[in-house]
Amino acid sequence: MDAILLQILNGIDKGSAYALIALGLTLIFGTLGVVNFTHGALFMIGAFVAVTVGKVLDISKITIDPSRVDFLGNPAKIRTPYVTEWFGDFGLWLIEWSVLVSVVVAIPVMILIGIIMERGLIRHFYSRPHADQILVTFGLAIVLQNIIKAIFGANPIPQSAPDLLQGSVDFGVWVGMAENAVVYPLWRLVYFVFSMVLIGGVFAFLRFTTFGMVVRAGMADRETVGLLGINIDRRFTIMFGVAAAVAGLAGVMYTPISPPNYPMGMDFLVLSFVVVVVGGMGSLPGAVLAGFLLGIIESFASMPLIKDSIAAIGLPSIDQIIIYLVAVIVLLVRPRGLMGKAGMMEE
Amino acid sequence: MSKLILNRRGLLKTGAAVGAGMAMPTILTAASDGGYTNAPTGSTVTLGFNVPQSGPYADEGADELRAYLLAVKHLNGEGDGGMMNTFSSKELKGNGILGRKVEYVTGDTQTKSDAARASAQSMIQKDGAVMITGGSSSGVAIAVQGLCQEAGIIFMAGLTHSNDTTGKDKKANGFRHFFNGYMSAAALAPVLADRYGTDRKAYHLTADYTWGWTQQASMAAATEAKGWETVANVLTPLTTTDFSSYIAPVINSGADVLVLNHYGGNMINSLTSAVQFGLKDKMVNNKNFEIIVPLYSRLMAKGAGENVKGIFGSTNWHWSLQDEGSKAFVQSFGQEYGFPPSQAAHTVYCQTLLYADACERAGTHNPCGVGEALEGFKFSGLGNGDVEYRAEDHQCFKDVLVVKGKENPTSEFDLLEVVEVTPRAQVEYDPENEFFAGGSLGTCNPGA
Amino acid sequence: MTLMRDRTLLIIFTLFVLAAPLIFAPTGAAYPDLLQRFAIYGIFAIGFNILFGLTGYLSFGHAAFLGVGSYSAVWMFKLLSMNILPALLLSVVMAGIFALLIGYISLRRSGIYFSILTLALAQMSYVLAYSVLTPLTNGETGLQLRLDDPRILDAAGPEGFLPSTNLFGLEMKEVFWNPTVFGYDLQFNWGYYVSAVMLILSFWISIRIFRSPFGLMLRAIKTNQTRLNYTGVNSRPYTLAAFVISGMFAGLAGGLLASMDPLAGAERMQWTVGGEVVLMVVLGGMGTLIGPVLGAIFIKYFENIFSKINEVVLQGWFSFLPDWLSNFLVTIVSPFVGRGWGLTLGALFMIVVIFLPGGLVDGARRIMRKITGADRRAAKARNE
Amino acid sequence: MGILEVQNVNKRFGGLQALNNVNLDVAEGSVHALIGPNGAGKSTFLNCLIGKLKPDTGSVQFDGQPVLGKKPHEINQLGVARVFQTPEIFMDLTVFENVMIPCFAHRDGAFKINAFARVLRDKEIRQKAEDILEDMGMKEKMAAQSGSLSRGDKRRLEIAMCLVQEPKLLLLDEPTAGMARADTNNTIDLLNHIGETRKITKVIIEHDMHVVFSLATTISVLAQGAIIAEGLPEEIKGHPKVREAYLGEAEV
Repeated sequence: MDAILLQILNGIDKGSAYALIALGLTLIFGTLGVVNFTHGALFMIGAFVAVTVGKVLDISKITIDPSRVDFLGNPAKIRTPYVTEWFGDFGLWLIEWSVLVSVVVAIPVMILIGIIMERGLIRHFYSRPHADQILVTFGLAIVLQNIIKAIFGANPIPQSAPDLLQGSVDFGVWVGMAENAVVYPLWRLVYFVFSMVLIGGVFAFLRFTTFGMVVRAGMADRETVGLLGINIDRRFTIMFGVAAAVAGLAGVMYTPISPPNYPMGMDFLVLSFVVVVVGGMGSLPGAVLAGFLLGIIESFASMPLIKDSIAAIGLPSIDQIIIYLVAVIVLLVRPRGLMGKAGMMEE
Repeated sequence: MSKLILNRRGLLKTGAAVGAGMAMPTILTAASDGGYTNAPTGSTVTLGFNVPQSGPYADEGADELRAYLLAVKHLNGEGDGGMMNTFSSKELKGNGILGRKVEYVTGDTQTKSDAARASAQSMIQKDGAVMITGGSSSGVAIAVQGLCQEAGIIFMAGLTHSNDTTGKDKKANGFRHFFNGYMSAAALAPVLADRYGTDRKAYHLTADYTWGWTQQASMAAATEAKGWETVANVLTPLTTTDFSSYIAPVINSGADVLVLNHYGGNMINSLTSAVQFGLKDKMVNNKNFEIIVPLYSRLMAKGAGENVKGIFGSTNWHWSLQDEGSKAFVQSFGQEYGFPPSQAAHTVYCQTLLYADACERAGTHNPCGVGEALEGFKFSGLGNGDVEYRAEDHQCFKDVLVVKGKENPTSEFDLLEVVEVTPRAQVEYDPENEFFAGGSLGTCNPGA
Repeated sequence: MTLMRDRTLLIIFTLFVLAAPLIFAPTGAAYPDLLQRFAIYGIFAIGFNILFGLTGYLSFGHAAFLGVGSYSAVWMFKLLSMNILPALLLSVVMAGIFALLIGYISLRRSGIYFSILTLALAQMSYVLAYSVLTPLTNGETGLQLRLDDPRILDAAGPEGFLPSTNLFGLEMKEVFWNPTVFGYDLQFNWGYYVSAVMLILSFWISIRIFRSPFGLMLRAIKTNQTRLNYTGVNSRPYTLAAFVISGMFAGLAGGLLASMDPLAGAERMQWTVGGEVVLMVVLGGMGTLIGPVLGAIFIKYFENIFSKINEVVLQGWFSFLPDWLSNFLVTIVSPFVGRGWGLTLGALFMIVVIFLPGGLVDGARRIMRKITGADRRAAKARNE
Repeated sequence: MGILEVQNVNKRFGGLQALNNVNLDVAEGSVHALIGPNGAGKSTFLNCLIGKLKPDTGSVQFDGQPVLGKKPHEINQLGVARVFQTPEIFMDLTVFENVMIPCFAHRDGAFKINAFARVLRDKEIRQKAEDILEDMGMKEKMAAQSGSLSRGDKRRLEIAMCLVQEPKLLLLDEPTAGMARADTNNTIDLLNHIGETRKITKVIIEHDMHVVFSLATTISVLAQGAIIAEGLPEEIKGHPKVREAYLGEAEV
């Protein structure tokens, strides 16, 4: 029982990341009709916004301490971050909570990156075939990756969560189970809550604001909305910014879970396309649902018990391929995905 | 473009490289000391440094490249000479190799066998390299080693830890200075038994590919010999980035030790997950739960950040060693680049020097002569105490370091501390040991 | 007229391919391994173009067939003979069967869904080849020859040496002629010429397919599948046939790769390799005859030559300049070459997709038109 | 017995009864027009005929064979060609190629791998394609890319593509929709011209009464998913039910 609960927690946690990325991907596909292969790279850039913020906060004044020596036998250099020098305890607090600082920084940065991308590149591809969109965004992803690699190197760069949110909590006790039965990392719970808030925010934004309503109308029928004299293009630009921000924030918050390095976006890209397809291309609730579902399926598939019993009937280790297998089955059996519009791609 | 280069050939010589778009005739076979592939005829000799420059191990590759450049400097008599001064063999005079100035070419393995072989081929066929060295993963090392055997070139392996490199995939033209999975396990097991007791239940998470399997098998065998019990071995896909679903079942499995047979990004992510799940502070069977990472590198430790603190593992070499050779190397490397070298840097620097020395002793670059000079060669002064290149499988035998993540690092490089230096005798094994049997060196191939 | 033009193109192409060791000498690419790769990836791209260029179906999974081809070939070398002919045959057949299987599943969908299906299936093959299928593929290390392989058709060679791949005694790695021309040391190598003949053959097949009713149907699928169906044509077997044909080309390329260098690694099946062939075809010009080969040469040149330009080489280039300027230039240029080759490649690729949707061939055509003024003449002809 | 027989076809979309017990009998050689107000179910009906939609109940027989559940290409191979509302042609290909494709489909069937034959060496196909273009007055445009044609020429090309297959039945879905008067008249002339030289049964779905009364030999009127009247053009003109449901005050 506890093992199952643990895997469900793991599943929704993985699912949070999948859902967030797939949500942005679907927003872009739904509103702009663009298949965006750069989306994984946006997730990665979000993570590196956190790295950058960490590094900026760590810019230090260097003083020489003659009493100690470094590895070469020279007098040791002592580094004092300027923020602590200037702001004292508040500076320390900033460094400690740099992930949250990064969240604040990432929102405008990612929106800006998204808008620049849309204005500078994507908009010239609306009328071109999907294949061209895939190719140009794929090229952009390669370029972005290489830029990050040139700046930050290839090694993963660890980011720690604030002390207060590190370590694990006894989740089992909260739900009335025995002590120490289900111990779960606190930050992962934070990640889940954060993603729920973000997803909720996006849905509320689309449902309750005029802006959102216009965009939803635009998703349904772009031409008509255009005929009504509403400048749908500008709204779509902003939507691209929002999608980039969602991906970026997912990346920022992911850094304490997995130290970021430049290829991380590609790993998530393939996965998130699978999620979008399973959920139903163009369906926002579908993307979220499929994200969580696939997260949970993947978690269960990696349980030793399940791995062993599947291996016992002669099939290869299922956890390696489960996600792809699900995608293939869904595409063949129910091509419009879990919640896709009827008739979509069902030929 | 090429016209310009041809005009500048004189200048290029000092630059010590042959590069792209260039139209320099290649010497395939030749004259005096001939009869082997790419025998050098002029006043220079070209070495090929084939390291990952893209992909996840690019930083490791960059560090290797730094060490290679340093070695070339020292061989050509520039700089402070580094470990040439402490090396027990005194053949190297700082006048290049066999009086020929050392030049080099670089290439990108991309950590893919295909790309690595393509890059090595271009060094052999285009640039006339007489030795290839480098690499940062076993798949690549074995692939390039096979290629060099076919082409008649010496291969001095870089970072490769799989038993197979000098086990079932060993080759007459290939030599490995780095240690291997078996040696890691043999070095670690006694220390672990000593610290954690002999009554332990170990849970293994293993990267699902050749290196992971050999590492796991070696660890399981070595720890079981000390009385440990292996309760589970779960294979994790190479592409996993979130290990939470593999870590969670460990918690209530009854195991009190977790062994992470992972390397690189896998290891960083699995260790991060394990620590987040609170395994480090857990009590099981009235014992402190422990995590072990059989193969450590400083770059990995850096990637895993705080999480490595107190975690045991093994490493080939560490810059904090206090023997003369290590000190000289750290000094020399640190002066040049401003930070201490990694174990990858150390191993490739040694490999370059060892190759050069073997050429001097053999009086030729002929792979067969060089191979003969390296086989059974005993030396010291390159760190790791007294070392021997075993003739039977071309594996270097030397002391192995057991390290653990440092609790209170004093600098960003000070991440590991050496707990124990396991003497060579304890990690030696029979070449036909179950983990290594099945291969054959074959005959040395001079090519041409 | 088209037939005449095709014949001229084939003749020029053949001459170009046969003279490649001479033609590429000034570019630094004229060594056997890279020339072989040009030819082999050229074949891969030509095949992929038959699917992608003609039908517009964008597959990210063709690396899987390349891998299957390589594995089949190496198994033939291990079990049967070092003669490359049976190996190549098995490569093509196995890749064809595999393509039939994957194609049958993924062609049930079109557009982006098709792309994602191929991506998922290829990634599955890669993951399995890397780990679970290790007995067949030798996993991480890659399948390679061993001294104790049976090779039942071959006589035993010298003790302790691996035999070389050959075509009835012509060794693939042998340089059979090594003249010096214009100061360049030329290497004429059997392996390259075997690949070259295959490339020319593939090019000829591709011309025939382009000009055939079958090719016409494939192009019709790309431009308007609905109309084609209402014209009484069942488009699915056509796309499947194109898929299998392109898969067989990929298998041939994989088999040739293994013939030139008998090792087959799982990375060959990764979707990024499948992405690379897409880059080749798009860079060169999708749907054109010669484009894919140009794209393959372009990318392989980048990967093998650009990636080797390190700082020292750059310093050599700029050493005629004053120190400060040379250092400045080295600093500016070095992020884009050597270890930064991927950045330059990605950027170039984007530029081509944005400004030259027809690829390099399109670019060359535009330039030709500018020069000859054919543009104006054509416009005039239209108006008349 | 007509060449096309539709019996009791029903189709429902959710709560909407799109087709309600539709019966239709098209006589061989006739030009049968299907008219009706917007949303009457004309397109749904047509889609059922050509295999795009599957009706809930009912049967459709063409030339004695059931066609329901058959795929579009199978129905075409039976001898049914279709002209779309907006011309569906192969925009990236030349006019000549556009016409050759249906020639091949007609001769070689739904699928044939003839990867080593040469299109341009196939005299029979070339001849046929050239003839039809000649007939349609498009011969001088045969090298042009069909996407660059005028709208009228695109329609002309599409009809040529259908005719070259020598179909038994030609379905025309609002062939003059969105056309200027002059183009419409050209199309009418064209269709009449076809009628003179070839004996092809036609089913026309049309809005424009001018077109209908210029071409049709029989007219069926569809309203709210059901056939409400059928007869000769003169009969339909005066039919009270039709006036009420559809023609309204429109001048006829």
